[in-house]
Amino acid sequence: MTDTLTPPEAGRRTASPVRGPRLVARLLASPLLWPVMALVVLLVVNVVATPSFLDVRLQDGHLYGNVVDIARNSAPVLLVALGMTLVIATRGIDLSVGAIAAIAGAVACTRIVGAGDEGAAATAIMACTVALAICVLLGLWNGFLVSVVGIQPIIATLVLMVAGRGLAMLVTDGQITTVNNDTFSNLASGFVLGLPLAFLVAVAMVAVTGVLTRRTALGMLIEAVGINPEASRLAGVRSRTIIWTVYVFGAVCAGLAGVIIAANTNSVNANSLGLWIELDAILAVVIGGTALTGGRFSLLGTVVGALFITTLARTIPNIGIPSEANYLFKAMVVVAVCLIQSPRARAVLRVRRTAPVARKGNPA
Amino acid sequence: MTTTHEEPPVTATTPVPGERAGEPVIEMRDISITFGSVRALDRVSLRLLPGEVHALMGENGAGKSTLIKALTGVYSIDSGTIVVAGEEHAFATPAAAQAAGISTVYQEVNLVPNLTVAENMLLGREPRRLGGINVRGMNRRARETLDRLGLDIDPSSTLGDHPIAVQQLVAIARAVDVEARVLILDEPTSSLDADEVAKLFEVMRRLREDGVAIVFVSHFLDQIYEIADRMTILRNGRLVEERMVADTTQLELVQLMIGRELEVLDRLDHEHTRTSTDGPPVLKAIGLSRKGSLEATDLSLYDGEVVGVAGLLGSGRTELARLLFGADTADHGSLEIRSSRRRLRSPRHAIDRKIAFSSEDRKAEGVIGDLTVADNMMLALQASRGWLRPIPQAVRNRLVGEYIEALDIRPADPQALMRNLSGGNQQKVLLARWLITEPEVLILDEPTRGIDIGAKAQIQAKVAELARRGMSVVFISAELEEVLRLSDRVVVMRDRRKIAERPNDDVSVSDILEIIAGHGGTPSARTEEESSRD
Amino acid sequence: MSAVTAPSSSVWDQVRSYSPPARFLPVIVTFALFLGMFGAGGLRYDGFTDPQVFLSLLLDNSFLIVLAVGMTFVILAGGIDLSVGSVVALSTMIAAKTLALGWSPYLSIVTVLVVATLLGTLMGLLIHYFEIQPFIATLAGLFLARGLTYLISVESIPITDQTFSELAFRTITLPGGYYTTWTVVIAVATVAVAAYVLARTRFGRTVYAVGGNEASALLMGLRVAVVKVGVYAISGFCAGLGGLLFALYTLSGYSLHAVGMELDAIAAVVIGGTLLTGGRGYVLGSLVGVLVLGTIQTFISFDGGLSSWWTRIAIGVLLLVFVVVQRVMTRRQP
Amino acid sequence: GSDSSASDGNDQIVMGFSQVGAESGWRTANTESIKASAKAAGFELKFSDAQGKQENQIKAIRSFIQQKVDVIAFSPVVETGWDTVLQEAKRANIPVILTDRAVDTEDTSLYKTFLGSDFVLEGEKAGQWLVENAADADVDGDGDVNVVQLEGTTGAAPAIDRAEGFAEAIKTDSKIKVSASQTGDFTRDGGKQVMESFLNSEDGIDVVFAHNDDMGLGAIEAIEASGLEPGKDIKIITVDAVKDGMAALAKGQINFIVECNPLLGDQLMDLANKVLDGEEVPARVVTEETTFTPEQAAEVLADRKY
Ligand SMILES: Nc1ncnc2c1ncn2[C@@H]1O[C@H](COP(=O)(O)OP(=O)(O)OP(=O)(O)O)[C@@H](O)[C@H]1O
Ligand SMILES: Nc1ncnc2c1ncn2[C@@H]1O[C@H](COP(=O)(O)OP(=O)(O)OP(=O)(O)O)[C@@H](O)[C@H]1O
Ligand SMILES: [Mg+2]
Ligand SMILES: [Mg+2]
Repeated sequence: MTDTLTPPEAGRRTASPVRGPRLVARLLASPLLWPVMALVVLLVVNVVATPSFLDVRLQDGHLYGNVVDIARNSAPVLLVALGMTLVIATRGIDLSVGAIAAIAGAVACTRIVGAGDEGAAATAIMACTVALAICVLLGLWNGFLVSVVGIQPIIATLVLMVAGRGLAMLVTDGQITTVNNDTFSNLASGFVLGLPLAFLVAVAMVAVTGVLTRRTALGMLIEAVGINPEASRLAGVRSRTIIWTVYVFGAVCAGLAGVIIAANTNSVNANSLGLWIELDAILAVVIGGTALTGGRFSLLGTVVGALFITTLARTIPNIGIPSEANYLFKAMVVVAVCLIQSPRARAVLRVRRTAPVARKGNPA
Repeated sequence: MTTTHEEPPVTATTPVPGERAGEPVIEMRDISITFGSVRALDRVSLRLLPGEVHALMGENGAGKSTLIKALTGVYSIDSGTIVVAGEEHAFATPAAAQAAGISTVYQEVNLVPNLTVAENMLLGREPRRLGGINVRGMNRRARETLDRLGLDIDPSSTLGDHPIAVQQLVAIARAVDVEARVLILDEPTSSLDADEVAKLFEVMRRLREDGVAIVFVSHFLDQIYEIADRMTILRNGRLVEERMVADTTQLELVQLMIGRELEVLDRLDHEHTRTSTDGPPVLKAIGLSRKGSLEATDLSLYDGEVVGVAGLLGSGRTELARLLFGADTADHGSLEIRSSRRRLRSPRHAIDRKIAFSSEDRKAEGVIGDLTVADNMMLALQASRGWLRPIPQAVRNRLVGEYIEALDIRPADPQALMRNLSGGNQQKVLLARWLITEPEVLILDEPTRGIDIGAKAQIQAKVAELARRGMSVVFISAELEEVLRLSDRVVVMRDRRKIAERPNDDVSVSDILEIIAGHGGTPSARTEEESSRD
Repeated sequence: MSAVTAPSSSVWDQVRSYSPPARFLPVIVTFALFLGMFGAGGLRYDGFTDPQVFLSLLLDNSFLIVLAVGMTFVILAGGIDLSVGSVVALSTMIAAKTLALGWSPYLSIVTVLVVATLLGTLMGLLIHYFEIQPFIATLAGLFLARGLTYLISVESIPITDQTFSELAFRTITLPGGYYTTWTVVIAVATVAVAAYVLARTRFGRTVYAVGGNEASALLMGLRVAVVKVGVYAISGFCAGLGGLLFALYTLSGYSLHAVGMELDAIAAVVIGGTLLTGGRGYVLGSLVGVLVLGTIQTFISFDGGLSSWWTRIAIGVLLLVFVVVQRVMTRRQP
Repeated sequence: GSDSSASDGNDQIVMGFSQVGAESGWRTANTESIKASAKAAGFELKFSDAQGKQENQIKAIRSFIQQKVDVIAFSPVVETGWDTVLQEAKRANIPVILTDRAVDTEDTSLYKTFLGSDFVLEGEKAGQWLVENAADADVDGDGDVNVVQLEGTTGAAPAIDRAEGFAEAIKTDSKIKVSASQTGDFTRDGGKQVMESFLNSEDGIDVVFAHNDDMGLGAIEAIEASGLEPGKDIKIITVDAVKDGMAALAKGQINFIVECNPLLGDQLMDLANKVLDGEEVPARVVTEETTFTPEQAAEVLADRKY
């Protein structure tokens, strides 16, 4: 499994399995190294502030503790970032995911409330299915604007970003809709084998995506379209279909995230559900090492990025940063993470210690 | 901001014209550069004297472009020294090199497509008036420089609207416009026709008279012998030898470059006399046309036949190829594939009908830079199979391995990133991409551009072999000798239409030139028409 | 083409067969659509065509115009700047706070512009020298500026300074009883200066070159570093200036001002025909883009019958109509 | 178009109303109330949604002036920065009524009256209740009442004022301490996540003070997930009294709610009529608001409109 998900650089450059000291070298050369380091540092900061931070205890047959919360709360960002990774790989961007999440949450909740038997498991499943089906339509819409009409992705998805939240409010009539359905609630708060269900769902999605992209040719074709669309077209790649597919996939991921967020509080507030989640998702993707200019992507990187974002969100109340300073803290962390990831920054730091380092950017 | 070394460190004044043996303008000593695990340059030295044309020779991937980039501050060197006019000095950026009087045309056309021709030529040193750019003055000056090169290109037209060849000419014009003491031309002639090359050489000679030192890279040996005085030969990133051109025979030179005996190309000649024009054509174009790029053109292509397409710059060869492949859609006319009418709406339809097309613009339309060599090779086949049916790893490895060997791609590493390959090797990978799809019709637009002599022979041999095995090939090249050597039939194009079609029994280069010229007008008439297009 | 210049063709033929250069097409289309929309508004709502409505459009969007100008520089160079909204908030806050502390208004203005420009420069340095993706570097800038604003004060601070209020209140009366304000003059002047810089200076042309192909620009020996850092500095400066205009507009500093305004600015630039991939576009287009966004809002407030969600949906639909029509009209003829 | 629909011959009064947005259930209830009351009172309502942005509100008001409405009412996003546009309204002789939130200006002639609740007072009410019930609230009996606060959106007026009022009120009892305070952005999800974190990092939490019901409801979920019983193991105080909050209060999961009434429509129309008729109106009309304990909540829950 892990092999499928290994980021492009690490996974492909070495075809044969490596062992021993070469494994260490490979790990050190892995682009995942720095995001993982950043995550570790963040955890260490938390442990220093609250020594019990990493404690996990068993309660009512499931695990409980900060780490479990982080895993659970990371599910929505992880899902959205997963879809976003593929969209970004094709040189696109999807600003509408937050609105799509809101629509999905709104549809699911109103379907449950409106159903004959509000508490039934079947109701919840039906409602989520309808919500995701609508997300497919929304994704088709985005994909249509981008790949057929040819509108720049940021503007094409801005349309839905603006209108989508309106649609979600239309669905809920602007009210906060509260639902009482255990199955639905379990989607976010439930545990399977002691682990949070939401996290398992997200991880399963990542795994499926990993298999779909890396065990088939989809990943390579997506990357080709993202790196050089014209050359791909001339090589016979159906770039239109691929672009369409990734937007639909992105929308479905966002929808799933929306349903989970709604389930987390058993309610939907169309106005705030998933607000600015697109920025978090994009941040997660980039921290994970996928460039916004399209091309090669790393799913594992995105997972690390999403965990990092969620941990950061947890760190703020944990180390007691006052609300006013949240943003400052975030800014510092983002810059720091990007700096340690930047080969140039590391080179500059190394210059102080050793001889001048050769600068080898990409030629042309 | 970065141009900390902006002060030209050169102290010597312009040397006396004709003085050859003076102190070197530039001396590179023991330069080494390593990219990851690839040692692109290994203690290479280069001496450049004022008033000489110095050829840099070597196979694809020998390190020529890298050496040039090392000199001009694009790459910083791992070790070695660069001495400019007697002082040790390394440039931090291309801007610094330029400020010091080193003017460079890099291998792939490196201009900005969204600006006008004049801006591309003069950006960074535009004439100014009252603090602002004097657009009229800039256009005038660009026009003057273009005139000096005998080019009729509208300076105010957008560069990206011009074909690659014109862009290349503009890049050259940019380089020669400055008062440089060193002019570096990395394969400037790869997409030029004989006429343009002659004009370029004229300019180069004039500059040489003025004492400019010129570095010249080309895979055309004739050109080297025509213009170069001295040469430095590289092989696999190492210095082989520095020689006077006059003291070296062509055969010697080739052997120095490839490090072994050259297989004879002549074997190919006139092996191609199987014009089985009976039976239905595999591909037939009837009155194919597209507004502004191609007028109604007929073409038939039979099994196992190589049709060469000859013509000057902008004569419509590329457009014909693109229409045959469905890369562009035709306004009028129709296509028949094996006698049934087909509309090719996209390259994909063409590929499904076993047609393949390798574009002349490999950077923009071929190379997927951030993918590996293996991925680049498998792309077309994989795309036609659909994403759900990945090619099994074993098959993949076998095919990639085979073609790396068959086409002698270097480095022979399937996992190398495509963008790190030298230009010629990228071209070979693209050829492999199409051969892997086992097409019935292979359309090659300038497949040998920027390819060294050994590789060129390999590719030509490959084409002949494929035709022998029944593949039909449309072969487009600016090099008439090559077209004639390979093709069974020659189609001549001019002014965006087909003007002649001859079986290749006894056609010579001059015959073709006559056909082109006999149709009246000079090549420059073409550029005028073209520049007024937008 | 040759027919056009042939002496035999009449003036009318010349006019009729004149087609503007393809590169101006997006701007022209945007402008035509803007006029069309205004016309449609006039037919639909009373009082819509009153010139004062158009003047108010400028007045109500002067800060956005300035932001869009800065954003145009950044996008033309192939980047993006998400921080501008937050920098506007920071600027209003610095202005309000310093004025409340009794600083001279001029000192306060200078402080705002310097801080904003410095922030922009800082992001530019990160982007160019440390190769951090613009989206991320400026996202950090967004957090930073908003965070600094909170640090100064979470609560809103009114601006009571004499000079500021006078500038805010003073109107310029135009013939016919119409009026406009100095903020509009500043915004329009910014557009003019930017248009000149982009079209006629070496810096401006290099911006286009870097956006067209950065690697080529570097190989051509252009001052890529100066441009790449410079556009963010300019964008920062414009955000600071926009913030001052916003402070004049609202006469207050507030930490929650201008949330999401960067998206408006980006949308305006792109609607104005600038390619997000860089290298193509005009400041004038961005100006029209802002006016289009403003008209959409005027439409909706003239309608007056839309509930909150319908407002959003209507904005989305109008935006859609706009970009689709623009796209179809600028698509290359086959 | 001179015969503007806004000021033509028929006597229907045209009111321009600029709403902050639709950011919460409270706000949509407020909007609904105003729309319904306008209809009932025979007003033509020009409604405009500012989506939380002051500049949009200013634009809307300016557009109302251009449309020559009879009266302008609005709920300012923020207190400051209205002088310019209100001057314009004054010059056009259009009376202005503020709802929900005051504006900060030295020139009180710019508006006729202000109808709305007092956020500081709401905070104080919450604090007072806690002071009065301090003994009960010390759940773990360690002598200290350990409060965690779920703040509204940083910088938003209700968040600032409620925190201020609350802090003021609990000053009187030195046992009561706010040990952690963090923004939950007025949302349930935010409230839940912040509360989860508090539960893991703070020891001996006795009381949660949430700046609105939604964050309180989120906190309830977090508390339940940690195996504690909301309302018993940890006391909860919130503000708003929306339906879901009242239900939780009736169930005893919340201990005390300070009401913040969104149903201002009728009072607003009434005031508008008075202002247009030239009657004197008080400069400040405070909405009638109360507080609820679980018992009271159970009583009124059935007839709550929102
Ligand atoms: N940026 C890079 N990263 C890694 N390897 C590189 C890079 N640039 C060049 N190389 C490698 O360095 C070697 C020399 O390449 P170079 O481009 O200098 O060849 P060249 O002599 O110009 O060939 P050609 O005639 O094909 O242009 C090649 O093996 C190439 O793959
Ligand atoms: N995309 C395009 N838009 C407009 N005109 C074009 C386009 N592509 C080509 N042309 C024009 O069509 C004509 C034929 O060009 P084409 O590239 O087919 O010529 P060519 O013989 O292949 O020349 P080259 O040696 O440059 O490859 C030229 O005048 C060219 O300017
Ligand atoms: Mg080369
Ligand atoms: Mg061609």
